Amino acid sequence: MDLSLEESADVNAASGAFSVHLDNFDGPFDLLLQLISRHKMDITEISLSLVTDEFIAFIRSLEASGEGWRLDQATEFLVVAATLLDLKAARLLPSGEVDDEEDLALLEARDILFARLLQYRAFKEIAATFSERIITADKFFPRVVALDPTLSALLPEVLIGVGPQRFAAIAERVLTPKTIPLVSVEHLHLPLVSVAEESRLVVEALRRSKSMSFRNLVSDADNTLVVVARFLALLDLYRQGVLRFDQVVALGELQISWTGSQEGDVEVTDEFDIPVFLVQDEPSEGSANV
Amino acid sequence: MSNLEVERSIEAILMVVDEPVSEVILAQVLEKPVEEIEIALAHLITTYDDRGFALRKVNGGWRFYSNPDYHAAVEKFVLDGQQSRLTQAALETLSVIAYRQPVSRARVSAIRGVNVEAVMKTLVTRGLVEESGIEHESGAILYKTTSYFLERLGLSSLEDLPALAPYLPNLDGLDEILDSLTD
Amino acid sequence: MSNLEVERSIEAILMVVDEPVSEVILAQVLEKPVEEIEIALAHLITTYDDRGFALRKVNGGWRFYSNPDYHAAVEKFVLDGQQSRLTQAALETLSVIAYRQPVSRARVSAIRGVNVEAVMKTLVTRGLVEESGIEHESGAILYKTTSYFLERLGLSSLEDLPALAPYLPNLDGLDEILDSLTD
Repeated sequence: MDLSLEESADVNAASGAFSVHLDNFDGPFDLLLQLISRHKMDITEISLSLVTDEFIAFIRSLEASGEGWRLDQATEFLVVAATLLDLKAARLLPSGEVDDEEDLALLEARDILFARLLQYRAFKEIAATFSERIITADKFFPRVVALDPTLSALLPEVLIGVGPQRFAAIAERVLTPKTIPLVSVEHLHLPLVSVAEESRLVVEALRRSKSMSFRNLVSDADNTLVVVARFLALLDLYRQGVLRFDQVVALGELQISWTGSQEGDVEVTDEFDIPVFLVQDEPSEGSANV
Repeated sequence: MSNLEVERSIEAILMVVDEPVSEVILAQVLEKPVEEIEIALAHLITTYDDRGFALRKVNGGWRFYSNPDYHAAVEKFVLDGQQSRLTQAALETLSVIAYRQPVSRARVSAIRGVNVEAVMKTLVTRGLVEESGIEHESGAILYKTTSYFLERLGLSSLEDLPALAPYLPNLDGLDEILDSLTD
Repeated sequence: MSNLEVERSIEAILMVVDEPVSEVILAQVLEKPVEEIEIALAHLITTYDDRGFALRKVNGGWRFYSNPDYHAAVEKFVLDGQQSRLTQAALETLSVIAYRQPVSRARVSAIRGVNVEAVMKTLVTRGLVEESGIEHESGAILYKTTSYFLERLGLSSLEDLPALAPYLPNLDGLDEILDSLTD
């Protein structure tokens, strides 16, 4: 396996694709994904923040080399990384026997995550076969000949079948450039939210009231990003064992109780706060040279 | 009309047509059952095995094509034969639409995990994808592939698309993965 | 390139050309002496003895034709299969030519988003469209509508074509967009 792995890593390095170099894995990103989806590797053993660091370094090196952003790779990385993060979160959450509805719901959620990941991969592979088919089909040249004059003389008078007005309407439709409706992208430019900052606020609030519902904890959040950041902060604090979750019924009120010290510093994660510099007016995927 | 005459007549017709011809039309013109036409076409194909041309069914109709083995020689004659290549992003988006049609842009976006607006626009402009009505609940525009798409892929109909199943693991495999997760 | 490959390459080329091709041109493309091409053509003819098509030299060039023995089937096909009414694709292509004439086939293709080669041939065959000189920069053949087209549409001159909506991009803008697409 080591040999084949190195080989494919080399091939990928040559083609300029993104590779990952971890203690327990060294090779192309796509292979990492394959191993995880075939369960040859445990998702919990992969440091996503390290993979992310490497990816950012990869993008930076492309920038430095003058090649610029590889948007196709960046977007692909983001979708796969987001799914892996989902998976990892699901894997890290405590789970016992599948004997009540909550566990079943959790299992279903994982099922969906895997299905999504696999579906994404399936379409990627199908796209490769499309490409091959088009290349093959382009080598076949059809016989396209005009009808022989002796034969066309046999034809009845041609019937255009529409009047001048209808004919003009057809021309208008055909000559109008084909466009599809635009989608607002304003939501992509929300101010950045720091998980570390939100984490401090969460600790403060919990020390103050000992126990509170998640609903109350995020009641003053003015956008979804803040809600997400506080939730990530809670997961991290839970890992440190300074709080407890209680949820009586599935999808019911999530109650959080502080079990940590009343004073002193609580370790605040910076795992989620890797700075990302967005380039304004970057063309969206594929607009350049499709 | 003997079998041989049916085959020769089909050859004669396909030599003058400017559009692909279906078995049904050939059957009507030659006054033979469609099955007999299908047998004749299948046999004709085998007689061209070692020729510079080939008989193919694309987009529901039959016509003569040059043999792809000799495409280099043909290309010298065909001036605007060069087709521009699709990008990886366009190919992936096209494959989602092909297998999920009719499908809204939002749904394609969800599967691909990225905004597909620009790519969809290109696919529509290139004539590979077209609008196909409105989704009732959401009011979103639905998209499907065109007959030109079939032509470009050399497919006779959408049913000839390769099955998606082999690219997705079977249920047993998925169960195994799920079992290991609950360890 | 072996004798067999020369023959197959000639078959592949002649299967897709519309105009007859001379031995000299075939010799240039295949980089073989003219004598060798002549021998190959002579041999090819004998291999089509019992086919529905034939290879013939007409007007100094070679082309595939239907075998006259099956003329009845071909005639019946032309009369039965061809509709006197234009297809949607033919109508759309005709409308582009009518409003953008004189126009090259490549430009019509770019506007329609699909290959219009076959449809253009039909329009020329049906006498609705004809050649109208050469585009200076590209050397491409330009096409325009015929007086028969006006007659069939019930118009006395091109000026009687209904005006298109003013919001359509003018020719300059459209050209820019099209050029960027066909790069």
